[in-house]
Amino acid sequence: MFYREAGDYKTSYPEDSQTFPIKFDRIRYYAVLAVAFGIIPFFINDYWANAVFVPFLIYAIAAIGLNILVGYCGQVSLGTGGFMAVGAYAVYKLMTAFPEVSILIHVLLAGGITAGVGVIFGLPSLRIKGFYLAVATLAAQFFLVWLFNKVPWFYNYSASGQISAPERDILGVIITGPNTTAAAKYLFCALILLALAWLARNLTRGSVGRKWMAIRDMDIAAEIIGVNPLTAKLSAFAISSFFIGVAGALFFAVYLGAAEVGESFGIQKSFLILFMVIIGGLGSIFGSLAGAAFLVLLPVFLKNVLVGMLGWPTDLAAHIELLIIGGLIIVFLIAEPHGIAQLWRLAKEKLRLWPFPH
Amino acid sequence: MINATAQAGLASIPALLARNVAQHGNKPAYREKEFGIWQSWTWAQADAAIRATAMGFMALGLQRGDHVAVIGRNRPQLYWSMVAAQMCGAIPVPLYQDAVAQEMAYVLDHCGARFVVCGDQEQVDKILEVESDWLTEDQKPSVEQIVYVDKRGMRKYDHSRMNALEDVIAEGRAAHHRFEAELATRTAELDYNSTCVMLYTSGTTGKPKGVVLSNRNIIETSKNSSEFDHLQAGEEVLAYLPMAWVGDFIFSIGQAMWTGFCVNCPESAETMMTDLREIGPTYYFAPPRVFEGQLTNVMIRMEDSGRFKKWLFDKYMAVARRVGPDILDGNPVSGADKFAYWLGNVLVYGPLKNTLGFSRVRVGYTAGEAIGPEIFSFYRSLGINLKQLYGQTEASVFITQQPDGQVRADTVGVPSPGVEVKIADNGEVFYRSPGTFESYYKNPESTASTKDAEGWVATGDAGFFEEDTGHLRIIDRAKDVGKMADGSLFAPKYVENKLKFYPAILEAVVFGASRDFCTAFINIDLNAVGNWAERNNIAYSSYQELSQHPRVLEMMRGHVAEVNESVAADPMLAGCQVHRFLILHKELDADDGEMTRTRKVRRKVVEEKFADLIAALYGGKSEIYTETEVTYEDGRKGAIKATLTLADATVAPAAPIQKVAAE
Amino acid sequence: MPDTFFYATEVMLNGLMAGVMYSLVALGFVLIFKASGIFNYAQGVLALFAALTLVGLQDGQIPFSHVINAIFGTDLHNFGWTLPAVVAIALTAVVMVGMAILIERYILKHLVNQEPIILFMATIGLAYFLEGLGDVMWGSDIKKLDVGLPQGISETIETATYNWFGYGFFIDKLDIVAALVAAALVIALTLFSQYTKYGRALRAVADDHQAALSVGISLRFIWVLVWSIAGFVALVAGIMWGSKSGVQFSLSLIALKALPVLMLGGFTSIPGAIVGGLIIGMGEKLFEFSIGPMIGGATENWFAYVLALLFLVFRPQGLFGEKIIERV
Amino acid sequence: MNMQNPDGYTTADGRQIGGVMMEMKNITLRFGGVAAITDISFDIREGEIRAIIGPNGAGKSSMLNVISGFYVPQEGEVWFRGAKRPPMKPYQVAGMGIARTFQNIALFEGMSVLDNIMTGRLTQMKSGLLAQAMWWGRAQAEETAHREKVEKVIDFLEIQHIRKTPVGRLPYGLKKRVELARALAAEPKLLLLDEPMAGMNVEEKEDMSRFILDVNDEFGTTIALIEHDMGVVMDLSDRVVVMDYGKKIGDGTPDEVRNNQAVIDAYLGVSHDE
Repeated sequence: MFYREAGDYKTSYPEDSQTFPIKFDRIRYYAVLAVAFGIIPFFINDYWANAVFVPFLIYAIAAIGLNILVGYCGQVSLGTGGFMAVGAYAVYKLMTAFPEVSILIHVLLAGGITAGVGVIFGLPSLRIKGFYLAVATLAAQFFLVWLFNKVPWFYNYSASGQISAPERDILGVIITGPNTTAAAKYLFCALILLALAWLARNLTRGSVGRKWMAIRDMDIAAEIIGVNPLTAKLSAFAISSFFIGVAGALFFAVYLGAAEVGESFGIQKSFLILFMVIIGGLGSIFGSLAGAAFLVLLPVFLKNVLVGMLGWPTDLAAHIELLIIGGLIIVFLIAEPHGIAQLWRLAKEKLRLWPFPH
Repeated sequence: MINATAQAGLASIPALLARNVAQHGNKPAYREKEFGIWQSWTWAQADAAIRATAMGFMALGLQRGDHVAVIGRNRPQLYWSMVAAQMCGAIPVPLYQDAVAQEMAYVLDHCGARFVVCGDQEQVDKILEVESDWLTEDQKPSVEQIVYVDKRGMRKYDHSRMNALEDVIAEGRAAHHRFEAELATRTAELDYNSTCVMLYTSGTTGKPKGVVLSNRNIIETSKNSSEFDHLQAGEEVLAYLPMAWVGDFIFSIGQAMWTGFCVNCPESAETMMTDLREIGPTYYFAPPRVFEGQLTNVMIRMEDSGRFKKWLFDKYMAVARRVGPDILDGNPVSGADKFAYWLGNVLVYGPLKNTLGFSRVRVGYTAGEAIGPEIFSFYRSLGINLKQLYGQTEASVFITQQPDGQVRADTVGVPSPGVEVKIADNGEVFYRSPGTFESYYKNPESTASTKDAEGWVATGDAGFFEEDTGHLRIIDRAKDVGKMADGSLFAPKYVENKLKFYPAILEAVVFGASRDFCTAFINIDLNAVGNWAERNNIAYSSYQELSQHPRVLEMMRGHVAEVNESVAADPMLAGCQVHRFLILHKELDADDGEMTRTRKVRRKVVEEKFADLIAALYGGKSEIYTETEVTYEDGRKGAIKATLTLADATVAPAAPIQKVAAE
Repeated sequence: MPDTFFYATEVMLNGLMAGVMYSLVALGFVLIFKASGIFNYAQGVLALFAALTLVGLQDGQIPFSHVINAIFGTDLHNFGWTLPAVVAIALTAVVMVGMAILIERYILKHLVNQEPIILFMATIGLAYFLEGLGDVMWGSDIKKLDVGLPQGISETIETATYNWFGYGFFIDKLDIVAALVAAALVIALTLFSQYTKYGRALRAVADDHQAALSVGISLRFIWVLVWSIAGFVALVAGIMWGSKSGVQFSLSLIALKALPVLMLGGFTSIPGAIVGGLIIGMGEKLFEFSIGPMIGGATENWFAYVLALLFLVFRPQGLFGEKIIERV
Repeated sequence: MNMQNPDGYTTADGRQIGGVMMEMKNITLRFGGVAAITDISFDIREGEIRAIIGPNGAGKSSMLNVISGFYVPQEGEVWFRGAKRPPMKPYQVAGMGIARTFQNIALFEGMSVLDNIMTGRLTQMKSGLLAQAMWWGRAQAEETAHREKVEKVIDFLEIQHIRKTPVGRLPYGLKKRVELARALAAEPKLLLLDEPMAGMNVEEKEDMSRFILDVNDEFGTTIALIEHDMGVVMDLSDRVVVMDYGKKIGDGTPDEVRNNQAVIDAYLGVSHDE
């Protein structure tokens, strides 16, 4: 309906294979960026930052990471929480060990370290497939959580066993610690998300992405046409873990400020992010964002309705929330197993064909 | 003016090419959808390719005055070969790629082409087939060199006198030291009088004729028509019509070279529609059937869409039909309508034009045959500036065309700039213009018979100019137009068509050749009139009874009166008003030989068979009894008897000019 | 030194007991996975839900009382009666069957021929849902579950062993009962799936849906059947764990315990589930006992997984799983 | 023609067939106890179209899998261009320039036709992870270069109109063609076709045969194919190996094979499925 594609022709392959081949989509994309970086930062306050935007941005990063592994490479992982923990503790150790180095560097390094860990736990994927692998990744989840719990070195022997982020800044703008402004948190995470999303897009559109998808769709055929499963799978684990690690680092350093591994990075986290990926849409970067948004906003919305409007006791509200989220997930899987991304695709098709049905 | 252009050094297509390279060398000149994207060439690149091709041709021995046949679907390389041929002083002869072998044989033999440039293997095979046929009649093949563009499947062919275009180009590049000077001289020799192209008219009657068009013809026409529609560089056209058709030559070479706009070639015939949509041309030509096809396509697809969408579509198409054309012509419309139309544009017209690929069309033309008014107005109402023109190969297309803002379904517009048009006494349209062809190749007789000493060319069509608008209207083929007793024009088809426009009238036959006034037979349309009868609870037991029912007669009298009025508006035809008419008691039928199987009235047969009725009509009777022989479906013959009422019709006062003519 | 030996043996025995419980839960998984290829993450929550329902019925709680109170400001809690354990258990069993039917009708039916991952996610959603439902129905406070199973250390064994070895084994009566019940259940199920018509049908489905249908048993029925059985197994597990450590959220985590068992035993093998359970139960206890102290303890959390993981790397199809021959 | 000539021979239609490209020496392959292939030897020459035929379960596909390195034979040697091929992973074999299609289509359902065919180029794509992540000039240039190659293949197999369609939506015949395109995109030295015409209707078969011949003709690609349809095989191939029960029962030109008694028996005898 809004699409005007006549005269929107491609004279080169880069043009033809660009991320948003249709002019209208391109424009909309830039509009979103303009709003995200030109408007929101000036109006954002602590409530919106902490309740909605920052968690959304961070989960989005994690979701993209997991989507690379599950959605693009077809390797199901339930260890996301554990890998986020790696990122969190890595950045904590780095921050405390090298205070003078920029937090940005630390966050990226944390991602790198997580990537390494990811590769190690990814090794079994060369031998085992499907659910066996999924369950195997739980080993990572439990082992890592246990590790950070039991080995005091990781939390610098603090009495509480907690880790808490010291104050760090970039170019004088405070990014971590209690005195961080909402805008700073938001912008820092938003920029990293933008960069990583762009990275992910580039990887998935090129030969690496095709190797992953080939493995996902038919691993045997993939190997026979020349895809080395070892490098393909491990690269997927590495990249995915890098994203998740960065997300973990931000989750702890920027969002929580202080964390206890058990409750912040438990198995529930793994499931939450897996949900984001599935509901958002496997094998779609936009889907990852959509899924993250959906599962971040839903509880906020429910809380506001049940507690805020109906004034029910919070524990009851929490249970009902559980009930509703569980129900919604089922409904969603039944209605559209390919997630929001697919719904979006269909809607777009309709609009492009408007007023014709097909 | 003409000289001015000529002196500006723009006396040939190669000259225009050189100018384009100088003026907008880096703007796109040609695009072709191939390998999934629009391969593009700037003017500079195109020029380089063309020069190389030209030198390649010379290396193959192309001489001044040679004819170079070009066969294939629209491809940049083929357009370039034509220009390259011109550079070498040779004459390009584009042929219809779907022409059957013997047609091609005739043309190749007639122009004696020494070079043939083929699109692909299929065309090459056709040429070889043609030759083998000749050889059986032990004739020496005139074709000495075959050049093909698409290499696919050509590896196994005997290449002793065959080359791939890219090899020819390569050779030309390699040999440029040898040929550059020669090429320069040959190109410099080209002037306004040298032949630009030779086009064969797909002869509906007899053998095709080779129409020789000079640089003057092409360039002047292109210049004038481009100015007429303000075409400039930056226009996009889709070249998809046969290269052998004069229109494509004017649009894709003449106007493209003159204005420097970009020519886009589709990937193949099948993908034409998608390619059209991708390119979104700003200047577009299509014969009526294409528009008709697209319209039906739209309607069919709308059929399957949901109730809401259909409702939306119908609602806003109604709005469009009401105010669209006015808005397009810049006539004043109420604010409310403007808003409604704007809304419709967002919801319906915009998307529709987009899917059709017409979003960017600034000027669109249709010609060839008459386009149905409703089809025409559909596109107009969407806001597509679709216009009509009237032309022919001998005129380098343009004779008349419709200026923006004065577009109607039933006229073909005013004389194109630089074109003089006159109507002969018998109503035949004559024209004279810088575009008028030089001659028919090797055919002085028909040249003479078509083009007189002062350069007036007979179109073979009868028509007249509307008094108020000065627009030309084509009535009929001239040979079908006769004279009345007072010598004024008698155009039965014209009137009959007007009558048949009414749903109640199935057929009409008008008489009046060398008589004082016109009379008419009318066949009612049983379905239409039947329904009407039921709605007005008129009882009837047979076709005959219904046809003679007084109220039916009344209705017909009304229709005839209306037609007379509109006919009277055209002074030249005012004489053709129907003074008396009757409603036939039987349907004109092919089984009775009154019609052809293709449902065209056999005037002669009808005249003889119903002589008594005609006599009665002119005899001023008010009633007549008649018996007519009919053939039933089972082949038995029988006679139907009837008493027919002869009615007088109100005749409108003829327009004043008529009197002047009468004095 | 003998003491440590005996101690170790004791630990091992306890491990075995726990192992039996694991197998019990694992069994639920295997049944469903075999019959419908669904990896039912909700198994643990089923147990929790069963236990909650059982307690609720026993103490005559009013379902949804919280919600009702929250909405109408009433203060309802109990009907004021208590049901005998047997009745309560029977009723709960009925509830679980009803649950199975609902799950089949409103979830599985709509997810036929979806990729396994989707079905898996669905069961996670189901887990959330049931957990929420259980809490909303019965409240989330920790409840004590007592169906009259013996509690505490078994003196008989202690004294007996003491008299024999001069070392009294501490073994929980409940564990013994649990072990016995579990063992009984395992045997029953094995027999069921081996020797009854439905049991065979059930296995047939696992191998080939068409075949099962041709035998003249509707897939949907099979699904209801297995989910009911799974529900029943969950109920038993719920009772055991409930009476051991109270009915609370953590109960649902026994599912996570059962997963490594599955990896070890193979998702499709009933004996595998049993042996796997025993190995893991024993292994983690021993590991905790021997290595645990040196590395900070609480190794049960992950030992099972790492063990299973390492094991899988060398035998991808698990202990009893069929070998996968790859074709092109 | 003299097929024994080590330097190759000339076919009836005047194609030059070169020396031996690939030689299978005494290949034996067992699954557990069952022997799928027993002591089979034959060679494939440069530029020829070599067919492997036989009743169901004769071990044809297994043989193809041995060639493409998916199965490792217990006994025997594979020689490629004069060198003994060491045990290799399938992807390494692909790297040597051996591409194949599959009996029951093995396309990547989740990807578009274009992407599927692009996967055929993976062995040639070299740009690193980082370069791609940044989509730096190099990665993009490489992508474009390979896209050009792929588009040539798309044009060659006449599948322009489905370029961007997800393969999942394609009819069977087109899928087969896309799979061939994927194999061709790799510009293989040796192309293995596993029943390229299985389940096709007559004119689909004709198209496919035309494409196979064109491939061999235009690119001089050596082709080894398995096919059930005897007629097709006899028309297409220069030489034919006949297998039955995992043993070689015939080898030679179509005519020689046609008149080979063992072959006739094998085909008249009921085809034994496994």
